[in-house]
Amino acid sequence: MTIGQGQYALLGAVVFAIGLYGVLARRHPLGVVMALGLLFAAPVITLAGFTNVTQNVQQLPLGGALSVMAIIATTCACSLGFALVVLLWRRSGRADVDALGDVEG
Amino acid sequence: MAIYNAAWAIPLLPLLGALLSFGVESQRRAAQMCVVFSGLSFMVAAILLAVRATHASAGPFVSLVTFFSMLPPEGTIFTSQFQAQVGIQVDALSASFAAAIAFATLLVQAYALTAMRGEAGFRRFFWASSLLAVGTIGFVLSPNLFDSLIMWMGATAGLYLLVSLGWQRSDNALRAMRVMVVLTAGDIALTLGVLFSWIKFGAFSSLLAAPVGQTIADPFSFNVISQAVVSTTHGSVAGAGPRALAVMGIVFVVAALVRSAQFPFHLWLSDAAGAAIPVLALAAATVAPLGLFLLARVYPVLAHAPRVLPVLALVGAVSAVLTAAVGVTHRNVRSIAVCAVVSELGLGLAALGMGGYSPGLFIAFTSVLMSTLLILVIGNLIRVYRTDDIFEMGGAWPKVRATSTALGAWALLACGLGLSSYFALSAAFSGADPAGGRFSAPERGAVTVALVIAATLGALLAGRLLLTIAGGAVVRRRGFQHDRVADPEPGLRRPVWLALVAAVVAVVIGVPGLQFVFYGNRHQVIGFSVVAALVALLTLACGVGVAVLLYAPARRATARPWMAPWALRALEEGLYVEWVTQSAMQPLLVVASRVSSFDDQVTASLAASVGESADLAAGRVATLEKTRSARYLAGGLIVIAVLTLLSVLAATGHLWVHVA
Amino acid sequence: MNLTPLWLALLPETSLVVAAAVSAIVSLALPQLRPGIHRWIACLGLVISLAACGLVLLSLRHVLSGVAITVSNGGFVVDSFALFIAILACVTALVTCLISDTAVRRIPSRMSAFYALVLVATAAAEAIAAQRDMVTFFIALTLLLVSLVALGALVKTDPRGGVSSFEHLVEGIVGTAAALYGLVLLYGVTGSTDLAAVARAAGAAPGAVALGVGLLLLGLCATLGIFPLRQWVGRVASSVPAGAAGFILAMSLIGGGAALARVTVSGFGPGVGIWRWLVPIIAAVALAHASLNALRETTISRLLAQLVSAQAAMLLLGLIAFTTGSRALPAYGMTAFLAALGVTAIATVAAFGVLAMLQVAGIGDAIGDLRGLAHRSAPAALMLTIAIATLAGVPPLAGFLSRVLLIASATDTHYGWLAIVAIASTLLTIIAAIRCVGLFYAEAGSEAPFTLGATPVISRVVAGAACLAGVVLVVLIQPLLAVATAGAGPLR
Amino acid sequence: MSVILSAIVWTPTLFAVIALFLPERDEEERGRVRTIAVVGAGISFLVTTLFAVLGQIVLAAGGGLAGAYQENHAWFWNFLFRAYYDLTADGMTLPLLVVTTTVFGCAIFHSWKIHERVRLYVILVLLLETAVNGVLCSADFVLFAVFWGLLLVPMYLLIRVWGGPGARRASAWFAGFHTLSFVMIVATVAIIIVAAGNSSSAMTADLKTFSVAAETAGFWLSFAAFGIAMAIFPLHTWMVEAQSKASPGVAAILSGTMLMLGAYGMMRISLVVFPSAAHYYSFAITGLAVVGAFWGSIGAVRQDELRRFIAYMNVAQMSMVLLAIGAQTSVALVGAILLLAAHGFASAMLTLVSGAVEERTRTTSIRAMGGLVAQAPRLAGFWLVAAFSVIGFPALAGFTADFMVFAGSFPAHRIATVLVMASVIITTGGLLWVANRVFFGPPRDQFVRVPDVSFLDLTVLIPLVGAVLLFGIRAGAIVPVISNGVLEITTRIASG
Repeated sequence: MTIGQGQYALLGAVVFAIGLYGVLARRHPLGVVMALGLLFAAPVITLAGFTNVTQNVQQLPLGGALSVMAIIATTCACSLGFALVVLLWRRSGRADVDALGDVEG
Repeated sequence: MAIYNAAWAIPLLPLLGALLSFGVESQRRAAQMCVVFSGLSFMVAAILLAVRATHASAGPFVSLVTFFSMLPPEGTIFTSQFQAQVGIQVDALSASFAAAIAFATLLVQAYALTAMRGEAGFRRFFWASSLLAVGTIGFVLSPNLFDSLIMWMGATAGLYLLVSLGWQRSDNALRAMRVMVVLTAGDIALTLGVLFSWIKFGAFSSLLAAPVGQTIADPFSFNVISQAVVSTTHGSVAGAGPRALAVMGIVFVVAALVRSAQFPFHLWLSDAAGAAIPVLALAAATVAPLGLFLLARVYPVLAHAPRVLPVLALVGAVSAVLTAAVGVTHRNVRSIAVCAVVSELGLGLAALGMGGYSPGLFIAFTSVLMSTLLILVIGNLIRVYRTDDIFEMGGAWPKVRATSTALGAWALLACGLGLSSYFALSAAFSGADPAGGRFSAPERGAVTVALVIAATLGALLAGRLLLTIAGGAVVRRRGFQHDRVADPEPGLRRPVWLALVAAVVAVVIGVPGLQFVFYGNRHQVIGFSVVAALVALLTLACGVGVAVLLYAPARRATARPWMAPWALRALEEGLYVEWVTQSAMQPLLVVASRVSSFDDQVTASLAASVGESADLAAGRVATLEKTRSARYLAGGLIVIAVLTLLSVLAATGHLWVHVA
Repeated sequence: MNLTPLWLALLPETSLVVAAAVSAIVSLALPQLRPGIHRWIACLGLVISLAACGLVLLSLRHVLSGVAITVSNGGFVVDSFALFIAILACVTALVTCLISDTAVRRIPSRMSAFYALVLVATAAAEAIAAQRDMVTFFIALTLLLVSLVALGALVKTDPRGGVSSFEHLVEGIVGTAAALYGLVLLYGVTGSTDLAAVARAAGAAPGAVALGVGLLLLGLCATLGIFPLRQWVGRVASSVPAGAAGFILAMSLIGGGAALARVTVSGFGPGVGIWRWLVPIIAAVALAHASLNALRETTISRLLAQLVSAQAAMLLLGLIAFTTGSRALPAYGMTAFLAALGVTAIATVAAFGVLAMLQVAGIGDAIGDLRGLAHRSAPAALMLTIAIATLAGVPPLAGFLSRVLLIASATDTHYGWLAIVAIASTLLTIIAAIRCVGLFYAEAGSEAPFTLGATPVISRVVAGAACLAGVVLVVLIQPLLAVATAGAGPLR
Repeated sequence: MSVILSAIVWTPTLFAVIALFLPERDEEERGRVRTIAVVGAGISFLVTTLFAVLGQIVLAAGGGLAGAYQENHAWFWNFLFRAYYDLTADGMTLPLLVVTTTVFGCAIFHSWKIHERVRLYVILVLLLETAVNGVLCSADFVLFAVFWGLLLVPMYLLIRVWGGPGARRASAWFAGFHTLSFVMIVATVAIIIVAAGNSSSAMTADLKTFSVAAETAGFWLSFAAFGIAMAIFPLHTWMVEAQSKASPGVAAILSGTMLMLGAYGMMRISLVVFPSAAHYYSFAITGLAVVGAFWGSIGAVRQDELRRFIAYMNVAQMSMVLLAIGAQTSVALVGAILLLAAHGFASAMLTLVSGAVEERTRTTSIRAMGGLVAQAPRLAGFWLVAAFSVIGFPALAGFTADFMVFAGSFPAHRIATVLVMASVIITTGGLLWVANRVFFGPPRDQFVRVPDVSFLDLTVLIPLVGAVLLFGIRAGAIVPVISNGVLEITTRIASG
């Protein structure tokens, strides 16, 4: 079988679903942040698939550009997330999303 | 004539007096101020009356100022300019009544100067009575229905102020409220009549030529109404027919019945009887006759409305019978006086109803002065005997000579020599329908029977009052020095004398043979009818005789020194007087007591129950006014609003998402 | 067709970035300088940016299309809409800079970073308004999100600040990722990163387009702070110092609004039907959710957040009404949208500025703590009243007027049912606001009176002026509308 | 273009802003605040009366509505409709303006009886005056809605802050009902301008014809909205609560001007804009009027609280206005405007007198009072004057109003008119009954020390009495003015 758009889209969807599940279900902030990374990964995968399958209308590597941008964005967002987690850990000594919610109390 | 413009002063002078009396600090000076101005207004009225009497046949003089006016644009509904005017109309009728009422007011105020000295509401009585005079005299002089309405309501307000004088006692306050409410019902009826006549005759009046000195023919004015009625009977007024006339007439009759305190509306007068004597005098003498006066003003409507007049006659006669019967059985002198006044007015209504325009007005006219006389007299008696119960008085002839003389004079006038019964009966016998023809025999018969009974009972009432009070010796009761009984001070006697003179003069003028010059160019004279005179004399005799037999101080020989006992005995045995009395008169008395008990039990309780039911309904409403129901209402409102909006949006196509 | 030189067109953004860089360098090179300097650097940058916008507008006087310059074949376009958003963002940031130093006074070491982030966020918002291409759009969106989250985390004084910005980050990233996913799907369908191309390809693969558009809109909801992804609004409002929280909410609102306008109106256009179904439904749900929540809030900051969110949802009414209305006239939805955006942004900053003063004065956050505020400090009560009333749309203030404009435009374009929902939610918000205000004035406050002296004069003056804007804009609504019409020009 | 209307509308606000910056630490400073407020309201009052008198002369001379006392500035136009800052005072407005400015002046004089938070009180009252005058003057739908909305917060605070026990709930009722009525007005305006596709929100512009459904919905929406403000029968609970719980001055404003605003709006918008619907549903309106007349007058009889009684009297009076609105003849509408003026003065008097009585007897229960004439005859006199005006006695403001209302309604709806007239009897009974229970009857010794009206009460009450007499005796001068204003409505109804 050939790998076409559909397969890429499917894979991306699966990854996105996993990431969403992680965001909602993980209790540990680090896990949440990693799930966020997955969330970003999903569209990138799809994008990559599309770019190399479809013939670009404009003669510019716009898809690639978009994917690169997405990866950069993922990186800085996740780094910010990690920084926050560390900071929270240092302050409250607890690492649990629900518990963090309690801190607000 | 220019002098007629002086008629403006007749109602305005008392008003001026009332206003000026506020500026005076001493109570007595304020009172005298009011009295002086009432006197001035009476003088003007007398002069006008004299002038008018010399030009009896001249047309009425009218002078108007516009209160407010507007031109409604809807030609379909209001075809006439809406012009509300106040003013004066001087003709024989208004001149004579204005003089009489101004005189009565003057007398009562003069009487009150002494009678109410030292009472709480002294000052208030005088300015309030002056305001009442403004209302009553203004009503008499008013040229159109709108002005009449204003003055009529003003009289109501003044009467309320007067009756609520004794506010310290809460039952007095309650009385005042009841008077006010009952009279307000009459005011509403009159308002309806005014509106209805305007709606019906406005179009007609806009067709008429405007009188000199006016912009339009005022649809409210009385002569426009009479013209309109005449042409309505010819079917030449759009949208008005016999039915409209009948409705109008009934409304006016209701208003008049309320105002002249006919059965069962006599409640307000007997409520007013609870107040001070001058207040009662003003109410009975100057307010109650206005009902008849109103009917006289709108007489064309009644005359041409089908079947309204006979009904009016019957109602008047019956209420005269009932009230007279009530009066016969009462012990309270105030109530007896009220009943006498009301039955007198009832006779007048009956006369009006039987087409006797002049007789009815004659009765109303005389009743103004006779009522003043009667009530001032009983005021003196109450003052002397310190009681309201006629069976606790007695012996007035030897002790209280002047007052009992006046009472006797009144009794004579009232029991038939005042000609009221004669004129009522003559009207009934002639039974000339002003619309033409005569009333049907059953109607005339019924009215006649009722009138005969009423006249008899009236005579009986008068005789009973006189004999019980004047005859015999002073009743002894504890805590009352019966030997100190004497005539009251002159300040209370002079007004009585004046009233007596005026009443007699008024009656004498009415003796047949003299024209009713007071009643203007309307030369409708019912010829002297012998039958009526005889019947009237008969009723007089019956009434007085029964009164003598029943209430004369009993067979004490000493009572009649001028007749030997044996002669008396012979007379009685010869005439079977005992038998006649027992067999003939007892049933009548039984009926009378029945009626009075009916009055006590049914009429009073009817009024009470009306109040009760209003209170009950108020209770229901109060229970409904809980916040929960309010919440339901609010919620329902929201739902309705949203549903309305949704419906319109659905209908106007705003409810679906519009995809371009 | 480029009437404006490139440098001038780019000056608004660049000046902000440069100012941010300068203040960073200053803080590194000359740490002994008193930290207050950074505020003035930031203000300078903002003023320059404003001036640049003014210059571009000047060059735009006679251009009917309202497009000043287009670079990288449509990826980046400077038109009057972008300028409107830029001016609005700059004003918001300027006000924030002037009233927010109480928020950063306690962290002098991070002051430069704070202002740098403010500038960057402003620049990002302006960039969002200026893009018409997926790439730049995505960059600007992410930049806005990251800088705002960092801002929130920066001024934290207690764990709550961190937690709230973590929440913000999570929801924001979920939103951004969803948006990116949607963009990718659209790209896959159209094979182009030009958003305007989507309309052309809508017929080809309706399902994919629908999915992409839906994801994109849901993602932007997080930035706008309305229903599906709006937890962070309340959290940030209640736990970040008010001075900064106001800026975060306002700037996120501006950016999200600009992004939505660009993506939907000038990107998809009426050709893509799906979003014209989806946006009203989102708006209705978000309106109901926010206004119902506003009724049961117990802390003033969260109440303000709910009101802001409700107003943001209200903005969508203007968004959907941009073609011809029920009459032949063109619909004025975008005009109403931009005017309301301006009013809301200013009112948000003002409200949180007053809140910041109260926090500095040591007043608790619970609504109950504000009982009898009028006794204790009449000016504070007055300003807070005006701000809340403006946000809640209490007549006759500017918030109410903007709502009237939005509702009218929605009714005009056959969204009557949405207008009913909006009116109902206005009822709820008005009642909530009146309740709160009644508490200020009615209850006799037991606590001692206080003054706002702890806040510097300039902050008080600026906050008061910002509150007053809610009143002044009622009289001067016409200039605002004129500018908004000009800004909406290129979108139609 | 004259600024006289703007002066009437905005002078109170100006002085409110001045008062905002005055201190109120001690009694002297409070006195200063009150004086400033009195000056503000007084200027507005003087301008109004002079201007109303002038307008009377001009308009009655046949000037008509066109161009008379109009201020028209474009407000905003870069939108799908143009809105104007358009203030117009025609014959309908002028008498009501006199009433409002008078009542507000009295309310501010009444502030001398208030000793805590005087500044806030006068500021709110002045803002409220601006709002009320603005609603009366505005001739643009959006402007109307804006001024109407300006009523909400000040009245809410006035009721809640200075009200007695239970004022909290009353103010909540007020806020709920009036916010509802306000948003309904906004919806009505949306229907008028947008749904009908008008490109201008000026009231004077000739509106496009509505579809039947739009007409129906707009009419009923506006009817419900103004019905709330007017406190007609099913929607009167808020008024009863507020009237009985608010402080006397505020209650006087409430029953003197708020209800009037509702009726005014009903005439201005429900009748003028939706004439055919108003004509079509006139039977329903008169039915409501009849029910309300009896409900109010009967409900009043049982009340034990003095001001609840007055509230029900208001309901009865407003039902008479509603009867006129249902009749829609020019005579009836002129009478309705007169009745609004009369009711404004009379009910303000009743409220202030009852406030004075409560303040003296320290109770609100009618049962606990009695025999007050002995101590306070003047107070009783004021009560009786107001009561007679309500009953509609000649030479008082109520008479001409009632007569014209009945005269105008009778041809249109005979049965309803007769029924409402009958309800007047109950009203009479109720008013006099209360007079009996409160003022008459045996003097009670716990009230021996009760003083008669103070100088302050006189300053508040005498102008009202004067106004009642003036409107009663010189009705002829004011009627042509009002009919000038009413012509617009009747012509629209006749045409539509």
